[in-house]
Amino acid sequence: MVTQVEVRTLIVNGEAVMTAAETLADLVAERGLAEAKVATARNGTFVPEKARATTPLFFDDHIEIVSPRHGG
Amino acid sequence: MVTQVEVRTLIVNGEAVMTAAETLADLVAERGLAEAKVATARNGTFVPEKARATTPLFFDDHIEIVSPRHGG
Amino acid sequence: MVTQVEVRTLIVNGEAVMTAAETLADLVAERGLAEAKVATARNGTFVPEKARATTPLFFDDHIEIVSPRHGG
Amino acid sequence: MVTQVEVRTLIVNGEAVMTAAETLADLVAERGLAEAKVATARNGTFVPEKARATTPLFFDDHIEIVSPRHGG
Amino acid sequence: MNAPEPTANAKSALTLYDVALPSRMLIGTAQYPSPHVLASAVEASGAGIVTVSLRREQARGRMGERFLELVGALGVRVLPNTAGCRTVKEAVTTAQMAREVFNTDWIKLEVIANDDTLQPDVFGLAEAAAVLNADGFKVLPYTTEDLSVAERLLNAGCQVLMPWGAPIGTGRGLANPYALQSMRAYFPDTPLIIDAGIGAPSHAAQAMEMGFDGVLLNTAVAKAGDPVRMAQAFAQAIDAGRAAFESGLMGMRDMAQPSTPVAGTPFFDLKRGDA
Amino acid sequence: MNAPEPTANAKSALTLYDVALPSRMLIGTAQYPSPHVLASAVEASGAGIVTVSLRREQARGRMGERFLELVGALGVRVLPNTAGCRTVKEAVTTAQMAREVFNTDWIKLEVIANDDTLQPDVFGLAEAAAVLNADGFKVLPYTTEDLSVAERLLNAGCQVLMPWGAPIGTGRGLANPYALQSMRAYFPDTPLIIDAGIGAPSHAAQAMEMGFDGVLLNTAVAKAGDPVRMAQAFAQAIDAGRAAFESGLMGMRDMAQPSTPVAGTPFFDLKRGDA
Amino acid sequence: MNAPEPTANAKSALTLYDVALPSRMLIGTAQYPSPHVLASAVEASGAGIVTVSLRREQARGRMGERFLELVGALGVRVLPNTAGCRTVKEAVTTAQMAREVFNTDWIKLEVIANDDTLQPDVFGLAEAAAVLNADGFKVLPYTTEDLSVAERLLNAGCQVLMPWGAPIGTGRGLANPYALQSMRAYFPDTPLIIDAGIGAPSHAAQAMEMGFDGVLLNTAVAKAGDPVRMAQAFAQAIDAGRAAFESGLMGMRDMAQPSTPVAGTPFFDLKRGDA
Amino acid sequence: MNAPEPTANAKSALTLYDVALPSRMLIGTAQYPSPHVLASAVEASGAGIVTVSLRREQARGRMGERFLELVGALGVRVLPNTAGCRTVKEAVTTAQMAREVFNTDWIKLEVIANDDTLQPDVFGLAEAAAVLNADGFKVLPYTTEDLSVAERLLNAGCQVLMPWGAPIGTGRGLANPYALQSMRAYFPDTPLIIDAGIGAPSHAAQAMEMGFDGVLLNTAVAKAGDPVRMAQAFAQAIDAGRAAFESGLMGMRDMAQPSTPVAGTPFFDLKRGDA
Repeated sequence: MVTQVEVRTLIVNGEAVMTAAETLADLVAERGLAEAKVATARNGTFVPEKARATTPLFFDDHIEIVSPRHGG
Repeated sequence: MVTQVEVRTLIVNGEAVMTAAETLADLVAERGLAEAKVATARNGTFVPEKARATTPLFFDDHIEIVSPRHGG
Repeated sequence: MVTQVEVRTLIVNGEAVMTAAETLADLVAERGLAEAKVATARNGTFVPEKARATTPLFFDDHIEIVSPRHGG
Repeated sequence: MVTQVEVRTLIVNGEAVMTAAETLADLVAERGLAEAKVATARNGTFVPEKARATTPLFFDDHIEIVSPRHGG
Repeated sequence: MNAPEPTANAKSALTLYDVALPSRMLIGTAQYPSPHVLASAVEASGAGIVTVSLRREQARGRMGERFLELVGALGVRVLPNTAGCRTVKEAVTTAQMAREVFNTDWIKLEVIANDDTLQPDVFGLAEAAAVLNADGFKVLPYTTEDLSVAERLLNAGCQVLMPWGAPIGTGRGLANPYALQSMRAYFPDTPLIIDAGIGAPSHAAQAMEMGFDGVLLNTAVAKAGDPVRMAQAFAQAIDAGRAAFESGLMGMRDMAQPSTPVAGTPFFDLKRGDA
Repeated sequence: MNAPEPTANAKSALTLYDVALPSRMLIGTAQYPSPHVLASAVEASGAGIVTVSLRREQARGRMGERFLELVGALGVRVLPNTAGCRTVKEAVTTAQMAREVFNTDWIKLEVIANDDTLQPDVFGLAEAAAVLNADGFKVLPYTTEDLSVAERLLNAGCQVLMPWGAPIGTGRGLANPYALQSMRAYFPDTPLIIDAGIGAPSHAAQAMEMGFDGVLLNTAVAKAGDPVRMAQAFAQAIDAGRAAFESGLMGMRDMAQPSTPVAGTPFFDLKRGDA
Repeated sequence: MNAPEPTANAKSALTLYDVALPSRMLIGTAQYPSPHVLASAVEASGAGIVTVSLRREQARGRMGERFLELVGALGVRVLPNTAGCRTVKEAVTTAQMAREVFNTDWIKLEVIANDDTLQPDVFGLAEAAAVLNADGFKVLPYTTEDLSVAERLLNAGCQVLMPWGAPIGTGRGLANPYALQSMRAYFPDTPLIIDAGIGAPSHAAQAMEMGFDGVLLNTAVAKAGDPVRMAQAFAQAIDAGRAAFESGLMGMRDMAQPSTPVAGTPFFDLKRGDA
Repeated sequence: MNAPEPTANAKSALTLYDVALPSRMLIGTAQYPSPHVLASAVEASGAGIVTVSLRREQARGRMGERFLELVGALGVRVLPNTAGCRTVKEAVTTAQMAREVFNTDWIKLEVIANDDTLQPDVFGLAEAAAVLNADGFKVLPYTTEDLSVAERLLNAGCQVLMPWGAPIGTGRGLANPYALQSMRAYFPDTPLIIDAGIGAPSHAAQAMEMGFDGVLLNTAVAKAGDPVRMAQAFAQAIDAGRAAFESGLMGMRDMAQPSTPVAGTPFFDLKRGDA
């Protein structure tokens, strides 16, 4: 039996990305950031770490994944 | 037969005033301003000249009657 | 035999003074300043300590006797 | 009979000049300035117009001949 | 004849809300020693706009009428203000009353934040401007040099802005010329009138040299020893500043540079010889 | 007609060395794009005095003659300078040459200390002033705001002083207004002309508002995009500043103060009710 | 090690949101030539608070982790900013992300109006401040000297305000000291930190002498030739300015006054004799 | 004890007349509320030089002796002044008396022109400097920012110059920073100490940031509410300003520039989408 994987196009950090991730947690993991100090937003709204697993992804979602950086 | 006149207390230009005027037009006339270049407001809202006759007065209404003055 | 002492009027530090001192050294001593940290001028010209004894005084000489003070 | 003319080297307006002029008036005339609105100095000293004819020139004299110009 | 021609600037006269004005000076009508001095000062200023206000009527309206007559005789446009208003509602109602009495839809919009600085309450100002623009007014808001406030006012429909030079009545001139210059650069096409804080003709000239479109002032004229002459002095200074802006000012230099030509300086070689 | 009258200041015209002048502006003749622009700018300025210089003759004296004709046609008094002179002797000789050629005993005395700032060598200046005063000159010394130098110049016989605003050609305006104000206060009766450093009409107006008697400038006009109009702008600004000085400027305040009257402000009780 | 001792001013240390801080200096972490220089500069500054930001993750999160480690090792409190945000939503979301990653409810709130001045959009700022305060944040808003904006921010729950000195990165110092002084006087009890525009230690000292509670800066240190030494210089200047404020500065005078005593001056009578 | 460590800047310590000094601050000894406060303030300042004066003796010399003891206990170099002198002769004689009493050939030379500004009489100053240099003194002249005077003083043998910031006792700071900057640039190798007019630590820091070599002040410390703490504040500010000068200050910019990096700003594409 063949499992069919749906692939979506998202905008992640400003760039178009093809992904099979179904949740924001999947996407973060897919990018190797499961353990990383990052924060996320979906379509301009903050998604806390705990909510990533229950946050589905849809076509053309705008995702931000940010990490600490120097600032003034 | 005796007509009974109701007398109300209003605040006109910041001072308590007893008046029998029933409309804003009456009040303006009572103060000798029927022909004067004045503008009026009732309870903070502008009352155009044409609307004064149909603007009733109630107890404790705040009435402003203003006229041109120098300004910077 | 009577020694006649000549008394002169000098201006010392801006004030008229009667003195029998014949030299600047005498004057300084007369004022109790022989051992003091003072400097002197006669008629606007500096008189070093060593020269005081040989500096005669004349009527109306202007003498300055100054000492250290705070300054900016 | 041959008249011998002495030729001198002067500094006129900052430049070395050979001239047979014997007076400042000669020099001014030689340069076509006899009628011009100019003023003159010899070795840093003003020479009034009337004195030019009696002002002899010597080797290495520094002559200034100036005229009106715009200024601030 | 070498007198400056006051008509020289005619072609660059100020246009506000499609109304061509004869002068870049706007003048207030308050605080003069007498109505006569007021009238003479306004005339001497050449201003095409005078600011006026509304106050509670006194003496059965006679005071207001006399003032209207006085101003009417000046032959200038009146610009009512909302001075003293602290809230949007006060400012809007005052504007509406002014429109009726003065028969003009122009309003100098003031919404004041506090007594110490009489600075605009920028939130109330923006909201009142939106309300009044929607109600058909031509709003001239008294504002600060704040660019975000300016943008909000323009988006609300204002076609003229009136940033302060300094707090009203202080006479300090341009308190923040750097920020005002930024404002001028950021809104090159919006008429910007410096309103308030101007204390001396040199302040007004400076504003005009920076490219501002006009100056509105009151206290510096009204409280001068000789208001009429001072009004004329400001008019001249504003003309002068505008003319300078249009004529192209020299830049500033750090190092000195001779005005008289260096070439041909007498004694130049002697000097070298001395050195 | 409400145009400013340029003749209004006639009664307060400047008097220097007993000569009454039609204007408080003095203007230089250097650096203009053309003789025609120079002539027009001087005319537009209304100045009664123009500064000129001596330079080594060129073109068999034709250059100097043409310049003299040009200046002669302006109908103004010429004030020769000693620009570029570094020593007392150079300055004195230049002054003497100028007296002969320009037929005037007035001299703008410059003894320059260095090229970076073109500031006066105050020692040479004082010495040259003494020599020239003794020789019958009317000396107008280009000096600084230094009071001890000023006193020396006055003691040497100078009846006019010309302190700098800023170094020549920098256009920076008044670099040290505080010291200039001290100078004005210290010599209330001496004509003081601000000379050099003026870059904009507002600078000139500021100097006049401080009570200075006149302004001498050159570069800011000659190097303007439109020198003729700029000359007129300066003339207006100088008139304006003087008129303001004579009319009594308002003082500066720290706290704001309403221009529109507070008494009778509508809604005043509502506000209290709200508070 | 020559670091200033943060305990020197212990009794006057700054308290923000009930947190006592060892220093009145706050420092940014951007633009340093290297992480090592950054760490040394922060240490030399003695600052108890450093600003940080969030940016899109790079290199699988390694960059962010290294930065966190670096900052963690400094032993100071981090203050995340919302730099670059243009809208309320961006600023709020960025603040929420920052709270999670940096594990702090403090936020330096920036809502920027435009690129030319990077000035706050005061409307967005006030709205975002209200949202974030309601969401439990301790908001330190980057604002202007505008009193009406300040009042709005305080009403929204902010307990600290951070007015600009001048636009970010310009190094101009206090562009409008008069207005900043008004702000200080108007809010005597609110901690006010000057944020942005500081270019030199003298600017920081001036702000502190005026009574401001602290200074936040970045570029002037990070872009100095020697950032570590410059950080220390700022720390000293801020301490000096605060100490001066607390010690009672002399007033300014217009007239000179001798420091050395006049009484007893030698030759005083000779002088009178000469006169 | 919280005194700044004078060795911190050891490598950049000031050298005057071949004498290495522990600090760039020089401090006056007049006007303190008590001898104890004076001593504590000098100590807190870290200054290596204190100025002193001569006055007519009182109390049979006891006053002078006590003062000498007090100063002697401070372990610093004394720099006598000629404060109050109006003529060359007064100044020279005072210097000679000072040399004998204080046992030093260093002299702070003041020749005062007038009471309003207490500015130097630059002619008397130059002449007295020449006399005193010839007589073996090490002269530190109190002068102005005038370059021609400075040059004269250097030619007379002075190896240090002390230009004023502003008139003595006014506390106005640097009245003419532009001219002072020119002076610094013109004499890059001469030790230049700002003397007089400094009112606040920020003024002192500014002078040091401009590259001046030191600051001498008195009133701002002595008349502070807490002179000891103020002395320390000035010491810090002077250190800070010098460190900033040596560390390379950022330049000023007209346009804002983000400190937080722009690259990687979240929501950047959303914004574009919105636009």
